[in-house]
Amino acid sequence: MKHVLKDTAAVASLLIFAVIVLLAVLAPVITPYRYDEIQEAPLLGPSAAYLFGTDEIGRDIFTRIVYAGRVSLLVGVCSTLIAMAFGISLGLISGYYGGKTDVLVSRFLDGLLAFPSIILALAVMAVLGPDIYNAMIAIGIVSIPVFARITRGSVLTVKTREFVEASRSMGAGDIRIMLREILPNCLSPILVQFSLTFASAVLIEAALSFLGLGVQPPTPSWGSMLNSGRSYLTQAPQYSLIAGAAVFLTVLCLNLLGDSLRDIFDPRETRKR
Amino acid sequence: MLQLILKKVAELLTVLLFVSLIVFFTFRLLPGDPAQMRLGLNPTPEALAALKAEMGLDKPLVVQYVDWIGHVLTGNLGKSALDDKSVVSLLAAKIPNTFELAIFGTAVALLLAVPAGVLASVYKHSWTDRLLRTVSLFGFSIPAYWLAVLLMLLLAYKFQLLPAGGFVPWSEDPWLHVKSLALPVVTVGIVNAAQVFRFLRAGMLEVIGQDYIRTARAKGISEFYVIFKHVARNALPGLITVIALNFSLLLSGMVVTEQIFAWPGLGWLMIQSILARDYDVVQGAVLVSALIIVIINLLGDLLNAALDPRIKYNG
Amino acid sequence: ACSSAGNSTAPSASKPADSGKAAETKPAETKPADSKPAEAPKAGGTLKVALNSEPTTLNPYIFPANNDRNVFLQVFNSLMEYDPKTLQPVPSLIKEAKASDDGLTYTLKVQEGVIFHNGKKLTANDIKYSLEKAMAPEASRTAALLKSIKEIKADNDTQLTVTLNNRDNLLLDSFIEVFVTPNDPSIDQAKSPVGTGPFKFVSWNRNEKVVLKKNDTYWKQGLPKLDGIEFMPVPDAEVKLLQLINGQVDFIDIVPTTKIEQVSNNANLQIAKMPEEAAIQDHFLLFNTTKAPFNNVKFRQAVNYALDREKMKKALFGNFVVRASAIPEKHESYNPDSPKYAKDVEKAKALLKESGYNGEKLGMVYLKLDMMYEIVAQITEQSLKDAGISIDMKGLEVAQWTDSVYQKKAFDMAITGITPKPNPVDMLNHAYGKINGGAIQWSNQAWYDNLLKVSQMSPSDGKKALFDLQKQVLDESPAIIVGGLVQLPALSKKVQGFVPNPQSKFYFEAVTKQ
Amino acid sequence: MNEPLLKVEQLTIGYASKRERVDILKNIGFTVGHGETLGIVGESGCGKSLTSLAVMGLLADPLKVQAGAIRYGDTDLAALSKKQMNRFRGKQISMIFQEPMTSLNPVFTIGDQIGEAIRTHLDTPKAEVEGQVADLLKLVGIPSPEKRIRDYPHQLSGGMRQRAMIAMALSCRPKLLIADEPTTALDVTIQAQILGLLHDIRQKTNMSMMFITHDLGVLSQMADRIIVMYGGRIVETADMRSLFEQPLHPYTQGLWKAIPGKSQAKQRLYNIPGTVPDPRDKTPGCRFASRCPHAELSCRESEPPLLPAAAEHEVACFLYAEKGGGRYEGAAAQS
Amino acid sequence: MKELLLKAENISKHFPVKESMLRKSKSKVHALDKVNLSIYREEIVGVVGESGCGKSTLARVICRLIEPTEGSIEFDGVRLEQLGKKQMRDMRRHMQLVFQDPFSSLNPRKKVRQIIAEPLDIYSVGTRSERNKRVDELLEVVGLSAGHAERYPHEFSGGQRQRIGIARALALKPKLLICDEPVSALDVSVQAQILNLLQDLQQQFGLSYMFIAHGLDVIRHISDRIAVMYLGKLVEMGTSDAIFNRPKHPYTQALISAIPVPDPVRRQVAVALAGEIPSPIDPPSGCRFHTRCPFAADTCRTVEPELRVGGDGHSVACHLAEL
Ligand SMILES: Nc1ncnc2c1ncn2[C@@H]1O[C@H](COP(=O)(O)OP(=O)(O)OP(=O)(O)O)[C@@H](O)[C@H]1O
Ligand SMILES: Nc1ncnc2c1ncn2[C@@H]1O[C@H](COP(=O)(O)OP(=O)(O)OP(=O)(O)O)[C@@H](O)[C@H]1O
Ligand SMILES: [Mg+2]
Ligand SMILES: [Mg+2]
Repeated sequence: MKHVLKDTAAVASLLIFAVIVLLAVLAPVITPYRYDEIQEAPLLGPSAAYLFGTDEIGRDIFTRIVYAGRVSLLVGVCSTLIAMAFGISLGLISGYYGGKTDVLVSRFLDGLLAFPSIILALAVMAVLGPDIYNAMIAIGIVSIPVFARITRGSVLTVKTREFVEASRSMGAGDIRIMLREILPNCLSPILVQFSLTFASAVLIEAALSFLGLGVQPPTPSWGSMLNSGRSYLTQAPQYSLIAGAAVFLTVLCLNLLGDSLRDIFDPRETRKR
Repeated sequence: MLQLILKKVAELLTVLLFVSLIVFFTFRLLPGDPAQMRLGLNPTPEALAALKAEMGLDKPLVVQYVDWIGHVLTGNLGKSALDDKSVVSLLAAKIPNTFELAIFGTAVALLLAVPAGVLASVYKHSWTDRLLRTVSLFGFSIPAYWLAVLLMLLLAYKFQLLPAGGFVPWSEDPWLHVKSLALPVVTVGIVNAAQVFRFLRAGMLEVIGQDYIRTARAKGISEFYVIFKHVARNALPGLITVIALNFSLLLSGMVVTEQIFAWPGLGWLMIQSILARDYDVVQGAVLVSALIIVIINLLGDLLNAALDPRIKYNG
Repeated sequence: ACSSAGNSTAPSASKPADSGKAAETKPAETKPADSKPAEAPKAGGTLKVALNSEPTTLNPYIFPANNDRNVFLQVFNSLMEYDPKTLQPVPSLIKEAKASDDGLTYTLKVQEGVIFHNGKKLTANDIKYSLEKAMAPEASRTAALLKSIKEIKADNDTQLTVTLNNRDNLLLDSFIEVFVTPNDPSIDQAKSPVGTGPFKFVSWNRNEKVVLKKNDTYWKQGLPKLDGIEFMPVPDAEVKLLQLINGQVDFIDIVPTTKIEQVSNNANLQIAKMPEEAAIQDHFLLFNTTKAPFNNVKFRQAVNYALDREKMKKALFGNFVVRASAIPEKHESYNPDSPKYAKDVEKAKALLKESGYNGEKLGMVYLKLDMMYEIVAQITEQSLKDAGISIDMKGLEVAQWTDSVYQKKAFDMAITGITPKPNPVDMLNHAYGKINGGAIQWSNQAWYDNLLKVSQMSPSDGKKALFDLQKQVLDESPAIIVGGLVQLPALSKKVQGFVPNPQSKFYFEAVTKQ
Repeated sequence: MNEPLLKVEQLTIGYASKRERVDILKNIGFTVGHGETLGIVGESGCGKSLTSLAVMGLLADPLKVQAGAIRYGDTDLAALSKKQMNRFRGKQISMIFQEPMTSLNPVFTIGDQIGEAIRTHLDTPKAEVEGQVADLLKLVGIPSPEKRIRDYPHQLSGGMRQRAMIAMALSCRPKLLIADEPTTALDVTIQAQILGLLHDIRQKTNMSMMFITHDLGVLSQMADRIIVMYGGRIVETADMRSLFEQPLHPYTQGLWKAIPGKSQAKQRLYNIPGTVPDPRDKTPGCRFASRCPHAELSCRESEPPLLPAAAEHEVACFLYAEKGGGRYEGAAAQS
Repeated sequence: MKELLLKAENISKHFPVKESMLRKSKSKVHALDKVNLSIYREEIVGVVGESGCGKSTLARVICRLIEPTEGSIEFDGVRLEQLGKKQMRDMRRHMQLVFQDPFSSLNPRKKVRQIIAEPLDIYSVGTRSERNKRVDELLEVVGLSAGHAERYPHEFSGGQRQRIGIARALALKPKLLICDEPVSALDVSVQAQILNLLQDLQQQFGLSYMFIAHGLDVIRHISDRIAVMYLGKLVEMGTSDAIFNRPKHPYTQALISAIPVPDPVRRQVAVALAGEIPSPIDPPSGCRFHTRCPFAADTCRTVEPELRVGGDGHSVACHLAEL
């Protein structure tokens, strides 16, 4: 973390992201209305009463954007955590044991990867029914292979390091070696991937909501607002622009963060510092 | 090489087996079925049962799966529940369209990303690099469908330069075809350029840091030569892998793009068939698209293997 | 219903040209400049029509979605058609239909000089075949409508006799839904339909287009005027509109409601507006009346009072008809004494209290066809919330909808849209009768029987009965008319002669394009 | 004595970050005469490789020549642009690297890689390049060179690769060859082969050489003159023989004594306590003071300059300081 | 003679080669071929040989980190190959490894305390505070201070890290310490520190060492007896003195003469052996050294020499060597 602070882009993105998170967390406090409260008229322009105007049903866009942030961020975090939990386990197992286990797990992951991801998410959502929790699961499943591959990759390098053999020579069991010796040393690329997957999860959620399969109305999510808003691009351009900007900014921050994390964790880069 | 291919084919079949299992059983779990969809709102239970029996939907799932796989192995992917068209003919009609988008999209992406990637890695940490990285991050972070809508609004509505989606077959009007291709291709290209750029830059930097590049420089050959011979040749496999990977992501990520641009490709067909519970088409489409994806990645691997003198396969 | 029954006993042997002329002379509410047929008589050209989604099938007997209809409508003719002005059935392939005095026997005269696209001449046998197809159990759209038919007999090539089980004033209305195909089961109507319509089927490329070309031997003289039609699916409503603005297409099936004004202001475009009484499509709220609290009439009335229909109208830029009744207020069969359910939250709350509803969360699903459905569903939800009903809402795509609402009946409340035929019996039947996927489980069999009997009554008795039936359903509110759904197509000004028909049916035979 | 081939003067190499400037090498000065082999020895991280890379103009990114000159004939290499430097690199001066496994480009044949410098610097006709490369391979003792030309690096063993590297370095008959630990990664018997090869070549071509190693045994066989580096400074320089017989600097002495082979088996070895200072460590005084058994107060106050202590022998240590004099005297007696 | 601690007989280890991608080919890496080795209590046995000759493999086989293809190992009177997985793990307490690379043999994410306490944790030795005390003791023993326990490995120099590795190996009070090139990665002066430390520990705790190195000077310095390996075979074994002063195998002789001696006077480069080391995948027939042996005769090319033991325990595997 110390290194992150040295990087201006990283600091800026961290700050902006913190603000976004804060806004989302404090939504009930800072928003003037309920997110599903219908105001006087639809598609009003920005005004003092309605910072970004009102949406197609006459709800305050500002309020909805802030609440949508809650949903989108929650879906992002939870689905990434789900993906991480499964991905890391699979990656650890296949990388550590190798052989047939590895082949089987890898082919399964290839299968998931070869499956068009939106279609996969769509299928999962359709089976489970559209709601926010199922969206998390669906997006989580879609993102499993990335984590699994990255984990497997670093396990393969870490497991050849001598300290792993040292641990085994001292009598440590497989589980202990995997969790105590190998995993901690695979964390940096995983951490980098966390922010990148978080970013892409926000995008997939938006795409799912865009296809009408994400969060259900009247609960707002950035994706669904983006989708509704673009119908009024000529009448109320701020609607879609704001929603798009929210997604874009969040994803940008996360990507920037991931980028500088990558730089920091890159052994070649650190050696010079 | 032959053995490598055999091994890869075996891998490919395993992957497809997984895909077939996933696609078959997930979609059977969806509420609704093709018989219901075909009969509309208010079918009598008898009519429904009869149609289900006719379509073989009354058999146990495992039997249905085995039946289906049996057909698939003989190259018969079944037929659409909507209009009885063979799935193969449907796919044959749609895949070229998707491929067209993906190929030109990739071409646009490469055109943008390769020069940028080379520049950024050669002038690492310079302002050029920083600028390019920032721009690429923007491309990386923008939701593709939103970009699509913005582009369309700008180019199709404001300036009326290009058609707003729609598909004109080449055989009908080549020029219009190209015009209708432009917007989706640019959308797809921009988003992918960002990714290719980032991979390429990282790959080039990795190679530039290698000992043998130092050796090359120690010979006093020009920097241009070092970059375009020694670095490029070693960064190429990475680039090929990324292109293959991206191409396959493109194929499967085309769902939203095709819907928006009304581009009759594989993604749209899949969505349409899912909504209509057209099992055979969904299954066939997913399986074939997985096959294409796996094959493209395989081709990438083989190409890399052929390019890499270290890998010598006897066989 | 009674008036149509009256009409049908003496069908004006209207010449085919008439219906064409009727379409030409007064395209409702289009600007006067368009209605100069003299200026564009010879125009050919291909009309490009963008549809929300492409047809799932071209089979005129079995088709799942209303949207499917507009393509095969060009390929087939039905036995009768609506006059778009009077909304009464007028002859089409049946030149004349004569009912016996007891109303149990109809003698049908077949239109002469009609040739199928495959060159075969239309005979009574083809009509018999088509009628029987439409009566088959799997023809879910028509089978129920033709229940009263006992027997069909082809007397000779040009005449048939249809005997009924009971009197049915709506038989000719029902004939509007019966399309005529050759008496030849080997033709695959779903893929490559053969009919008698103004356009012949040429090709259908999934997700690209359906191509139709002019039927040169069309039996209506001088028609069709276009050389052909291409139907293109464009799933994205915005893009579809952009294509119309750009001139890529000439006609789009639905203008996004919020864009109606924008389109009206565009000098190159027009909107095919319809009088309100013709716009008999409704947003419709179903209850699962087998369950509490929906089995309690007070609860249902509370919902009806809670609905903020004015707000919906506002959100839909006025393109929404505020009404709680299935029959439009201007309709002669509308009962002015039936409750109007103007928004009254206090009353709703009181009724809720009486019903014993104690705030448990209730599910509400809505059919997710387009943005309008979503807007109406959301305002409905808000209205109910304001009245103190707590709701958990979900949008369902068609397959899920069919499965969970119609098949499994696993829902609490459900919002959808209905498009009845423009006769009051069908309006009531569509909403409250068994027709709506059988989803209504309102157990008042007597009401239903009475409704079915209306078409067997004399006009005045029928009207009285309709008044009672109307009041009864509005009082009981076994399901709720949320309001009138307005879906309008838009077209380029280059296109002339389009007359909007009820039920969102598009007839293009008389249309010209410059 | 005539002009040396290479003359490094007051060379300081370091990097400047936003906060500080770190000098890793400071005030390095040495010469390499014609036909002479200069050995550079020192602990890992003392700056041996940096010195050689600086001469080649191949310093990696943040590192820069901060001060000083590298004179090759009349030219100051440190002042040249990249392009100008290319005329010297590979032609006048060439280099063999430590890691034969990673220093060859895996995707080109060794023939191609060896021929590259020839094609760049000499105007040998294209057709003859291959023959020259084969000759070079033969020179470095690779059997059947005509076939080996078409081999890729992975097809060669470590020793063979190092030979290929040497062939590459010799391809334009450079005047100065820099060998940066060319045998560290090799086995003893192979190392002996490579050292023998370099020995022969040097004798045949009268080439000058900078030979970097941390193995004193290797050094004794290869070097004419030796500089000993410690912590980015030159602490001692002398001709090989006198350095081995009479090391002056306490660090050099410690180094000599720590070699296991010399002392009696099973006896305790001499060792220098403590560790090498970090280049960022800015404590004044002699870099070795904290580990030096003879360190005095003065050693911690200022850095001893490198001054002559005997004939052909310079040392940077106050032990040999004579007040006011410009040189360390009587050093030989001390050790 | 001292008591026998370890006796490895006829140890072979062949690794399958993944030569072709589809099926495992029949060719194998002959990493170890019929190696016999014994170590007595409180003895230091040095093992030398060129890179890839199987030294590390031998070390791993001995503590059964990998299973030998054939052969038997007796440790402290127990036949290791007869032990179950669990029993073997208990056995391993008595033989610990010190690794070559001080940078990769310590987990960079753990504090020194955790690293040294790891074997104690695994075998649940004592209470937490006892373990902590033991760690402090061990640090002291290897010449570090207890204050170092809370730091991470990257804060230490190579020599210090090697000390940490040694402390970890000593934690369970093993009888045998297998040192796989413990000083190869270190500078001369640091190497001396570690060698001294290892010697001190051996005397202090009465340890036995199997000490692997490729530097002959180091081996000579520390070992009581020396085993010379070439391409998976043990070619010569004898006391340190015997090996260095009376080497019998031509390879050993070459090895010794190839050492660059830091002697400014005797300055000639001895090219001891020509040729490259053959691949262990298809080792030469007969005597594996015959391809490089200056004295190779016809029998050497066909008949594999046995390891013959001479009177003083000096054994050699060469047809031509006299005992
Ligand atoms: N790019 C760099 N940035 C910062 N410091 C560096 C860089 N490269 C090397 N150094 C530092 O410079 C010092 C000298 O490095 P150099 O490679 O010259 O050592 P060496 O004497 O060759 O050591 P070895 O024997 O290990 O090869 C080291 O302390 C190293 O950490
Ligand atoms: N897990 C393995 N799979 C396949 N081959 C192996 C494996 N481990 C070692 N080998 C091979 O066995 C042979 C002996 O290896 P080993 O590591 O024992 O050599 P070494 O004498 O320790 O060499 P070094 O001095 O380089 O450490 C080598 O050829 C090596 O490639
Ligand atoms: Mg170095
Ligand atoms: Mg080893």
